[in-house]
Amino acid sequence: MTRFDPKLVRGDIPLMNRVINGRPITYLDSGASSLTPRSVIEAMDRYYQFHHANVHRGVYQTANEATAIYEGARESAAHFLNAPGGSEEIVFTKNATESFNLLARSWGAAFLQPGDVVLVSEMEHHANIVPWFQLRESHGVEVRFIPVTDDYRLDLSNIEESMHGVKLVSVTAMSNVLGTINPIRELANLAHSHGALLAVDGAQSVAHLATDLVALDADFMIFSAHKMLGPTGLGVFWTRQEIMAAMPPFLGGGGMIKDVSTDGFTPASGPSKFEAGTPPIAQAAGFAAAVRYLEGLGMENIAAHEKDLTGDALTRLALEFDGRVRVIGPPDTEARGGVISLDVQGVHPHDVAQVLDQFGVCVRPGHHCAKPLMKRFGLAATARASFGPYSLVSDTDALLEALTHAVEMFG
Amino acid sequence: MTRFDPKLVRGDIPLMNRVINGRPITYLDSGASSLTPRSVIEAMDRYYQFHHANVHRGVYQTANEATAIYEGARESAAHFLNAPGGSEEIVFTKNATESFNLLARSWGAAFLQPGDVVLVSEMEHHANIVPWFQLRESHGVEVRFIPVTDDYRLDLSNIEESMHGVKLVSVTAMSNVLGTINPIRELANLAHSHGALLAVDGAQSVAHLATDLVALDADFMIFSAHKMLGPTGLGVFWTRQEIMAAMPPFLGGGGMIKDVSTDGFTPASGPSKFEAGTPPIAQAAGFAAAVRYLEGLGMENIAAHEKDLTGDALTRLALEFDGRVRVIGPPDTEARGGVISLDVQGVHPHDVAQVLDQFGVCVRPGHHCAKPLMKRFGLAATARASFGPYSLVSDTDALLEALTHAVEMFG
Amino acid sequence: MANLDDLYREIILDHYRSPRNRGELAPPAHRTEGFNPLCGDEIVIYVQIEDGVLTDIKLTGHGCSISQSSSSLMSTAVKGKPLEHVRATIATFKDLMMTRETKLGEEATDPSGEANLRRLGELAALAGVVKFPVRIKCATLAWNTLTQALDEVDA
Amino acid sequence: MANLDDLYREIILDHYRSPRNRGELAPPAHRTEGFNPLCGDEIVIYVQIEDGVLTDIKLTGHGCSISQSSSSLMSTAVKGKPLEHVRATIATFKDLMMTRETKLGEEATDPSGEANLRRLGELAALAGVVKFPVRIKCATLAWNTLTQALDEVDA
Ligand SMILES: Cc1ncc(COP(=O)(O)O)c(C=O)c1O
Ligand SMILES: Cc1ncc(COP(=O)(O)O)c(C=O)c1O
Repeated sequence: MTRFDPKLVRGDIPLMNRVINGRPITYLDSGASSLTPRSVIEAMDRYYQFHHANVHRGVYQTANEATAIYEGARESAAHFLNAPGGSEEIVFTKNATESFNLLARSWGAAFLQPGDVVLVSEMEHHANIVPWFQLRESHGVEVRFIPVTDDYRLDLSNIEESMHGVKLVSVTAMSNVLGTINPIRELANLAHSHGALLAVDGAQSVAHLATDLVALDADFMIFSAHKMLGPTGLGVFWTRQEIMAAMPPFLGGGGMIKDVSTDGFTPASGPSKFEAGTPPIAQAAGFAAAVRYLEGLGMENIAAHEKDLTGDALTRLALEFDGRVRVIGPPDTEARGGVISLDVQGVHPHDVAQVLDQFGVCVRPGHHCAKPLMKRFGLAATARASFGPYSLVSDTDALLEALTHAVEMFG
Repeated sequence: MTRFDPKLVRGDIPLMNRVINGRPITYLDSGASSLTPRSVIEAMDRYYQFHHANVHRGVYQTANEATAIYEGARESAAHFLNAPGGSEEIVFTKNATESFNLLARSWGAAFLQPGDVVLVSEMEHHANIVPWFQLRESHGVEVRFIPVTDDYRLDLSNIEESMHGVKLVSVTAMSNVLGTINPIRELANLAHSHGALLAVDGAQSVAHLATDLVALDADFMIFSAHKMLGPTGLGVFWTRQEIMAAMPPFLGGGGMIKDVSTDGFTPASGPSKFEAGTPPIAQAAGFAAAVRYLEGLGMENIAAHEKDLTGDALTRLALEFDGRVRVIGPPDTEARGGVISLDVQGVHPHDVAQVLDQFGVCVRPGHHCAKPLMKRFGLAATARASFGPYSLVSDTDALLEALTHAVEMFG
Repeated sequence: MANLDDLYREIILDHYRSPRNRGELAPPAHRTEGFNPLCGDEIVIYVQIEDGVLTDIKLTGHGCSISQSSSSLMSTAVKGKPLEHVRATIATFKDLMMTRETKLGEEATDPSGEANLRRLGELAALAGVVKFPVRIKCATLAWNTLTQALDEVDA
Repeated sequence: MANLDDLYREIILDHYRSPRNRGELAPPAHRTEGFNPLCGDEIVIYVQIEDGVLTDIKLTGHGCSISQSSSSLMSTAVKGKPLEHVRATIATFKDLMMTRETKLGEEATDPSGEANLRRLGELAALAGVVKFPVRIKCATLAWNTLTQALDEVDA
């Protein structure tokens, strides 16, 4: 597939027309939330303008259309991920975080015994940590951490020893702080060889790398629409049909039942079992449009484009600041994505971001919901720049120019 | 306030331009989901086009704007409900159903002991039943039902005796099947006089009656944006600040923590504690616009308008079908809203809805997620018509005409 | 555009108004329940099987005209038939419904569909259901339940 | 439009680069921790109180230039002062920050604000923070923590 023209992609993003403090916006916060193409916005508008109705139980035409849109989004997700069992393996939640809670409270609570170990890593987002701590409290599981090496990789040197008692390995495909890409297939083999399952946090990877669930051999995959050019308010939870069938329901209410009386209830089967209440229908329409958009660009092309940008940015950051700007993450593009965390000597990340804002450059300061990782590297925060398919080398130019000012100001 | 012109309201709803089977759409399914005014769609578009960013931790301009939009929606909600403690009492969830699960799993699990009673009614939606059955399973609470009288009201004749052991009364403000409006203030007094709290399911009431939490003296209020002219993907959970402060977190992840280490976590305070992960930001923008729209019409005006429509429809249904069409719900407009469930003799609700669809009339057949109520009245389903502020007498005309065909067809 | 007359053929309304083989069978007849959680349709099928033949079938339950007439039509189609024949009829009918269950809203044009229609006789009256995708579940409820009943007896 | 120079006044950068009263105090000095969960700023305040006077104050922790300079400026403003005076300064400062904390993005024009500015002396350098609403929490962290410290000593 031929590479796309990122300038054309940029043209599809209405927000790119924003002018901030007299300059065109330089959006470098796709790791927190990606910008939304016109086609995604329009897909949601069309739903509200022509097809809005509640799903599943209607007989009239717009209700059927709404149901087709919603179920069609499930098919889009299954295709996008190459889900081995198709759309029946896709559950829509409100965000990746809810998906992790679903994993912990349904599968975890049902299948983990006191003392069983959930193995996460030190570079996980809180969404893949806190639900396990909560399960530890309620069910007595143990939460164990794979350490991170000084060069920002999972430390798998003692991994065999760490597998004792592990029933689930739950690891991010790409770190939202370091940019590190983790060896998912290898972790799947490891988990399976110890009779454990593998859950993957795809929040940072699905919009930046091709995802093939068959090739990855994972057992759970979790991500959010808003980080992949889609809308806020929709998350995805994928698991194999046979695992899903065995999972007890999570949230209770309408749509997830087979029967209810004043005595009790019996749950529905399939993804419905986990989709209590009116689902994010418009958001599913937007999500499907985002998938179409990404597939239109080609995930391999996006990955290649962002790799180029990342390589260029890493080189220039290393060259231009006499060591005053340190990258917290792998220094080259080997197994890393376009998330670049910066530690600017003598300038707090909040101040970095504040100065950058004055130049229309949007980066995110903070712990990025990865406090254990921050503590691992003795940092309170970083200033993080992250790319998307609409990013250009000119964004890096603007970043470097603004960074120069920040460094000077606090000189 | 002078009454609004419902024709102008209709003009604000793009979906009203739909033509179904050669006829303009007759949308009578607002009880399932309301139609969306242009201003609500535009508010979300504006967010995606100009202000999209993740909230709370940003420093740059669009992140601040997004945060202001999101937090502003909380203020809109507080104003709309006359929340005694302001916006700090508003939690955004994904739908009313999640809000009920939050109530059961956070407040319920923390404050109810085995044997404590949750008193719901036979006319509740599954969203206000199943979470309590789940809590019965996990925590041994008792779920007790207030019966419904033959004339479709809560049977409060023996209510004092039923209060034994009750710690929470959880009742709908308006039945989504019967249209019955329940005496919330009276139930609040009852609950409080027995040391219990009162939760209100406002899903069917908030878009159709004025809500004043101070006057109602309720302790929890729950509803969904998509039934009040707002978007899918956003629910509201309200409780008093002191109750909220005492509630433990529910879903775990980013945004709901104060600190996380590899050893454990401490939760945040305020509504954030219950908003793990990226919240429904665009949906909050749409919700706030919906509140503005409803407040612009005036809730009293909407209530009066729908009362007129309901009275007219009930009268004509009683007159025109020689008893072959029975209304399952109060026969006049005394303490009832514009939800009209029909039982057509000899015609299954599915077939009713199918025939009506041929005339562009959208009604919902089914159990309406209220199976205990269906069983109470020996019905498997009803065909439900429900009004919104954009409904007109001509909608009732179309309904009656189509119903005549249905009755004849199955004659 | 799908037309109401495609769905509500006269023969369907007739089976809905006067369902055939309504009632129960005493043990040792086998009893199986079917259930459509979305619309609340329920069916109970009683089957009597002797020497590989479905000697008797009775039905109770409630549902819409499509689910009721489909079960009534099914009962007349399978009663007294050898089990292979019953299974073959089920397969043919489900095939008819499935063909377009996957292509929502498309018109029925494939040739195997035409052959099926001929094989199905009176049951072909239900062919119009496929133009109303949400009603397919109504039409197939009885058939899925019968399959389940046969499997249970087999097991 | 808010300007960076409003925020990063020279005096703020000075206090950030060379924070005053940095360090710890041994017991019986009172120790209190403050925490900004959103950005990870942390502060530890040690206060020594004798006969109703804040005789000594020391600070450790980390954070952005605003939170660090605010705490440093605060320490110089309250050190050696009677507790009433300390409380009054806290109130005046928080007032300055609060005035517009509720009206995001508006310009500072109210007259009580002007009076406050005069009363605050060097601290007035922090007035520009209100034009950057998200940074207000940085500026007030030290002050909230000091209030908590005084309350704890009082209790
Ligand atoms: C009375 C009532 N409660 C709760 C709900 C659940 O709302 P949601 O599906 O938006 O969670 C509904 C809507 O279906 C309802 O009518
Ligand atoms: C790696 C990772 N996991 C999980 C999440 C949580 O996603 P959400 O906030 O959409 O639930 C994020 C985003 O913040 C993330 O970067």
